[in-house]
Amino acid sequence: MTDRVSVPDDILQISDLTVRYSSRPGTPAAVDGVDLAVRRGEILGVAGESGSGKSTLAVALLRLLKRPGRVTGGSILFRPRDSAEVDLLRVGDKTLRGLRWRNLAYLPQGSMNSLNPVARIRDQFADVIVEHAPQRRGELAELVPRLLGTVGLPARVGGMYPHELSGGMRQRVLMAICIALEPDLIIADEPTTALDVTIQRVILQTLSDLRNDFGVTLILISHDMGVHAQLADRVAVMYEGRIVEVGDTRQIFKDPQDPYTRALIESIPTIEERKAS
Amino acid sequence: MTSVVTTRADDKSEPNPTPTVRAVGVRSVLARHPLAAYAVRRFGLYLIEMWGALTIAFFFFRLIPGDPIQTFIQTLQQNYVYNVQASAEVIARYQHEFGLDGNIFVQYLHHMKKLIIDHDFGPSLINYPTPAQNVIMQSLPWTIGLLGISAVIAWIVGLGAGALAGWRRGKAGAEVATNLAIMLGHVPFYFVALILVYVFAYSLGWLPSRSAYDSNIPPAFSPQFIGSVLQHGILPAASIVIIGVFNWLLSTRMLMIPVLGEDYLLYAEAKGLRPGDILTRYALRNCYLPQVTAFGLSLGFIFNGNVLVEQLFNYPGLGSTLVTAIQQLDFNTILAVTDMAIISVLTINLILDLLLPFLDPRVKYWG
Amino acid sequence: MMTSTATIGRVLKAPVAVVRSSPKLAGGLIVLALLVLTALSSPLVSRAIGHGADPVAVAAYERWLVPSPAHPLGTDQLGRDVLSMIIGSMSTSLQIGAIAGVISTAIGVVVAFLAGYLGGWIDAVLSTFTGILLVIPTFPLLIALSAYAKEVTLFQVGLMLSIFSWPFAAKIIRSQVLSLRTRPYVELAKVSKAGAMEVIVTELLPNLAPFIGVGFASAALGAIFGLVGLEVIGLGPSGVIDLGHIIYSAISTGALTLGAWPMFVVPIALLTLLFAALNMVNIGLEEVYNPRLRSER
Amino acid sequence: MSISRRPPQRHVEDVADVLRYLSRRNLLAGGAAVAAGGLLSACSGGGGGSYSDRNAGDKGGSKKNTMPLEVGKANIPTPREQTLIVAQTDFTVFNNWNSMVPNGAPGASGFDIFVKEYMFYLNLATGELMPWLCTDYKYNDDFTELTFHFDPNAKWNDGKPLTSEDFKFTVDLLRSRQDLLGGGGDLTEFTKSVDTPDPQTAVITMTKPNPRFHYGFIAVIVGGFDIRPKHVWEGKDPLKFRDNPPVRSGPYVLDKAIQSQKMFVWKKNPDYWNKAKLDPKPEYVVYISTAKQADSAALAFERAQVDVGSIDEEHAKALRAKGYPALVTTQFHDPCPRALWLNNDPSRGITAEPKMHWVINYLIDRSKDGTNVWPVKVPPAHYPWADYPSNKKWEDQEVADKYPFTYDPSKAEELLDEIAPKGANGKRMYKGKPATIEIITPVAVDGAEYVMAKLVRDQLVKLGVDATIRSLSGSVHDDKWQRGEFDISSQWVCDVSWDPEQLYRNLQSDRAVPVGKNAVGRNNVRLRDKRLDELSKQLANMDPTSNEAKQLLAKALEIYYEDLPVIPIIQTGYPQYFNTAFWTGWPTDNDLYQVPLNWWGHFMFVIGKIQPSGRKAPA
Repeated sequence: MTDRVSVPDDILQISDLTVRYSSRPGTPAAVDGVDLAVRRGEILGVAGESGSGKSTLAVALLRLLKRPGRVTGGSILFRPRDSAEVDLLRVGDKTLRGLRWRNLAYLPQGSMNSLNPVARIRDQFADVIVEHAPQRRGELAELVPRLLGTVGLPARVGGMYPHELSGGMRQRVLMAICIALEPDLIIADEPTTALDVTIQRVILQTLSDLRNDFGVTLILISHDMGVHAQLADRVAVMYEGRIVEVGDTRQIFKDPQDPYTRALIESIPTIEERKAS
Repeated sequence: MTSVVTTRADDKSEPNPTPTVRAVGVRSVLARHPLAAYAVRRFGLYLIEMWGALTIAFFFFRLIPGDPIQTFIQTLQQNYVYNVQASAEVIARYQHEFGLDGNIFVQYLHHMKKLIIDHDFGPSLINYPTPAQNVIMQSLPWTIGLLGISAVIAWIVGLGAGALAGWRRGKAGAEVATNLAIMLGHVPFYFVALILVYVFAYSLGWLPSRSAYDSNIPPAFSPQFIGSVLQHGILPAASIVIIGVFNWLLSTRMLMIPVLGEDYLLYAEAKGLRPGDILTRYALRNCYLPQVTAFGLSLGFIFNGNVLVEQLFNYPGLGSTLVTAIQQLDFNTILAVTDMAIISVLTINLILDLLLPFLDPRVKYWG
Repeated sequence: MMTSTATIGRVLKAPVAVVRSSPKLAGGLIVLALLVLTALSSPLVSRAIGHGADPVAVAAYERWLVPSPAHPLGTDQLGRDVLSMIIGSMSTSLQIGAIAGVISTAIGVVVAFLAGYLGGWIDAVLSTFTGILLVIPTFPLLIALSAYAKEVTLFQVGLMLSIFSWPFAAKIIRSQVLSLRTRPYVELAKVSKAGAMEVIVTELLPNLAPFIGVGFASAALGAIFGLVGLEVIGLGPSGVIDLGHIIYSAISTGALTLGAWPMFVVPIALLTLLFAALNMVNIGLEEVYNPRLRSER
Repeated sequence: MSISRRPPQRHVEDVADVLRYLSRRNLLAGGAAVAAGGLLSACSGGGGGSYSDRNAGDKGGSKKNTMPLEVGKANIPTPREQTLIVAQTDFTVFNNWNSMVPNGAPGASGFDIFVKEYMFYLNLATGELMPWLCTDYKYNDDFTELTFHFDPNAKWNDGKPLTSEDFKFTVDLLRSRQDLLGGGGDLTEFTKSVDTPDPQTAVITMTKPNPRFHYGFIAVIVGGFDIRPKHVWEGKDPLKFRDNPPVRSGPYVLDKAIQSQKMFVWKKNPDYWNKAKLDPKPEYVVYISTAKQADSAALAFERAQVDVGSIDEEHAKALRAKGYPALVTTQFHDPCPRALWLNNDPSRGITAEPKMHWVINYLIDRSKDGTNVWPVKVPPAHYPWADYPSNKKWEDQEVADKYPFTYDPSKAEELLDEIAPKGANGKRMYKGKPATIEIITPVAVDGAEYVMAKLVRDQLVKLGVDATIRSLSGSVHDDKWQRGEFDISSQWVCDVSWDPEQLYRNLQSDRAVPVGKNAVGRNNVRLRDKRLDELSKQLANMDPTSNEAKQLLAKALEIYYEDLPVIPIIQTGYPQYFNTAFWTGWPTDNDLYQVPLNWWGHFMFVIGKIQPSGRKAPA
């Protein structure tokens, strides 16, 4: 099922993307010919059971795929607001590095320890800012506390080490780092997994504020349909490496077209009252 | 063994490799500030180790058969200085002066008292009546220079090479270096010294193979003199550095590989940081800690080999003095050299251990 | 001890699988086997060269003969055939390495188990003692000891060297015993009121096999390193003619500038091969226990 | 023991007489090689003693001067053209020259050669007595008073005059310290008092007449009587005083001692008092330790970074074979043949059996020892003394032919079957116990004396005798050698420096002490042979050259051959090496004007004679 013709202001245009983990013929591709367009400023949810290829998709988008995973086909056209359109798969390392974090940011899973264990929190802000915006080196002392504030963390967290923070606090620090350079697109991979429910609510609220305050486009990857329900404008459902259905959140939950999507929706144990779209 | 718990870098068996903080039975008094508790404990261990090592060294040399004064008088006889008949009284005087009178425990206490209180090892035999510590003071700077600098260079280069070998695992360059290190890692470095001296000093004649500097340059802190010392130091230092780098490469690579799979490296790459920064500030900084302690342990090993390197290059360091002292059975100088090596190696190990918390924040001390 | 037959079976079967799995270990063992073979061939070689007479006897031939078919590596300063001397001393070096390795590993295992398994103050005392021996420069002690062991047998040399190389083995094995002790199946064995000895033999030993191998390899390396070091500066025990002794006589007679390069180069090459082989075994074993260390194929 | 009363000539000393006196007063150097006899023969007999291996290199004949000489840069702090560089032992002391302090002064560092000067020098190569600090000496008519006249312009290197006061001070200093060698010997026995009527005259009143007392003040071998400057030494404790820089009267003074280079730099003393007689060309003389690596040492010589020493015979042979132009080899011949001493004390079992001595003698392959074991090709020894022309008169061909020294293992086996038949287990039994022989040697393993003994041991083991060989460190060997706790000791025989009677007297039964007691160098092999005692006593009072003595000596030699307490193996050739790249005029085999050894006081005169070659040093 192909999406409608991409409209020039789409921020991301994925076409026929294929990713394989082993070169032996016959083994199924982890991502099998995905076509997807992401509108600027929207929150696109990517749903699917674990093993459906959604995390692989995320990593492929960020071109962080590690051996033995390889992209075997397709293209990812990315249109950052302040520079020319570029195919993330074929662009040179140097320009890709230029795009990273200034235009394309990544919010890893809560359970992973993505923060450098031996560096203080403020240093983890500083290195990316100094790398991509050296001229703002002077403002660091003021910028870091402000960013921490946006995610509801006190300034003193800047002086602490990752192992001194709780899971939730770490996730919020990651979010704060994400928006440090106000990127065009943030790819969030299971941001709420492995966190308790109260912290999930705070994380989702902060994500929604980010989109509203900074106009950030957000690709939200989660197996939890509830998260999509609360946050996503549109939802793409993946099954065995392919996108089986894309649509507005209300349409997906109210009137799922694809049999797999329907099964997925029905499997949600308690259906809360849908928030009016 | 130090009771430091660090992230078990190479143990991926636990599901979530986040660093574990173990607070086990911390004594209440020192509970509030664990660092001071550890410093006190480590210093206590240091003193015990020091006492143990000095005692082992003392009794070891004393239990070896052979009476230094008797040998000494024989050699004097050959140098036409002493008259055989008159030696009984002379032996007694020297016996006392060299602290060899009384039973072995009295000698031990005497030795320890003089060592700890007035840092005196007694007169040396090879350069009587100069006290032994003055004899070794002459050669100490040379050994510290040669051994110290080359050990540090080997450590730094080895760590860098190991990190790179781990980072570019599978690529040609890294694999060749790794296999070379495996092959030659344990070759004693005086073998390398032998080969180097024969190739570069004898056949090619590029580098000097003897002594520590060119004597027609007056020993002062002038650039020529330092240049000459460096030129003469290249071959001896090279042999220590080459093998040192191989060993450090292997061990760092082994520590590096598990760290490369960590999530924070992926995140750093996502951040678009320069590969060099990622390698040093993210990868290396997370796995180099065991190498700091290992550096301390390696000093004793390098001192052993250094004795041979100094012999091969006629380098005027502690090693040559030690061999001369042993050939002339000069107990005081032998003990002075050995004790000096023991004290310096143990002290450096203490300092390194105390530095650990400042090098890696995750390091916590448990009771 | 009905479980012993099963464990012995397991203990024997394990090595074959282990060797096949690590090329470094296999390579190291092959080189070691080759070196042992050359050493064993020394009677053949000396009969071939000496035609009945002892080619290594003093003044058996002219001095400083240039390498020739009769003497492939020439003769030395006392007219002894260098080739048969080197191969003969190869076996001496290997024997010393083996003797010292076995003794040190034995002491190391005992110390490691006492310290690691029993723990408490025994552990504190033993590990501090091991720590001291590992840290302090033991070479001066070794030099002094050898200066007085003039006429010694092979075994005595091995014993003397093992005094200073057992800490290597003890340290490696102890750290493994510590980590194994807390493993669930060991706890289980303890709970089933099995005696400490039985637990050690049935549970710990089989799993420690690779590490005892590593301990042996590093102890043997340490011993040979120590002995060759002594001999290269001419302070080695005089009763023993091994590769280090030949290197010393090559240095002290200036063989190289006389053109008799084999007397210097061949022993160094053989010893380097020996060290490399032991090192490959060492690292191969470690990689067996810790597969992730292996580089990508 | 009557002393032939010949009035002492003034200027040419009877060298032989001097030696006999010194050896009897055991004032000669202890174990060190005694050069005396050898040099005599070398010069007087022409080419007699020369073993220098002129032509043969094992790679065919030597091509004279065809090899280009590339000179390396010497690591010395002084201009190369003006410096003589000597390679010597491994120095350890650099801040003290007081040889009365144990290990106090660096031996062979140059100090004993051209900083110290002696009253008289006896040039053993020419036999000439050179007065130096003294002009002459005079006895009173009944030899109870000895007067020395000192050279008026003799000065210390700090400018102060050298007077008889210094001499008196030194003699009294030594006499008051019994434990110092000089003190214990002649000075105490013969000196009653020393008077100094004027600064140039010293008169020694003696306790008893001794026409040879002045020999003690002549520098014969290595060194002599060292006069200390009174103004420096007075009031100092000789056992603790640090003599640095050393004040003596020699032509050179200490420039600097560099410990980290193991090097002594001596420079010429501008106002040296005896320039008229000795004005050496080298401005500086540098003594360095020979490199421990034989290759590095040999290369240092080849690249002319050293002028004297630092090379061994094998490398010298290689250089000669390559036609090296700048190598002078002066053959220096040691009067002590290499030998096996056999213990005769009954407690030592089979070794005490005289027949066993011949068994061992038949097992010695002297031709192999002389060609393959000793660094230089040397002939076998049949008599227990050096084969010098001056010793030819003691050889007795008739007796020697009755006791041929041949290598004959089967004869040895026959003899062995007679005294110790094989037991059941194939081991030789002697008087019910298995025959064992313990061989010791002070020489390191692979040293020539060790190897020669090992060859004999291997033969003994083949014949079923349980023989062992052990190399012992100097003092441990000396301890066993003095206490007789050995069966065979492989070393050298130096007893005969003048006539065979010296050896026979040393082996007299009254000097044999039981095993375990310190023999203090007398009859260490505990020989007790009445017949030899008798002969030796008669010979002692006889002029050895008289024909009456000749028959006695022949009979004594025969008994010696029967008992064979000491078995000579080979003559001892020690070559000395000089490099002519920068300095020429060295003593050679054909022109031996002075003793060629660089650690003897007499080497000062060699330095006085050498000329710069004019070669420019590399930049």
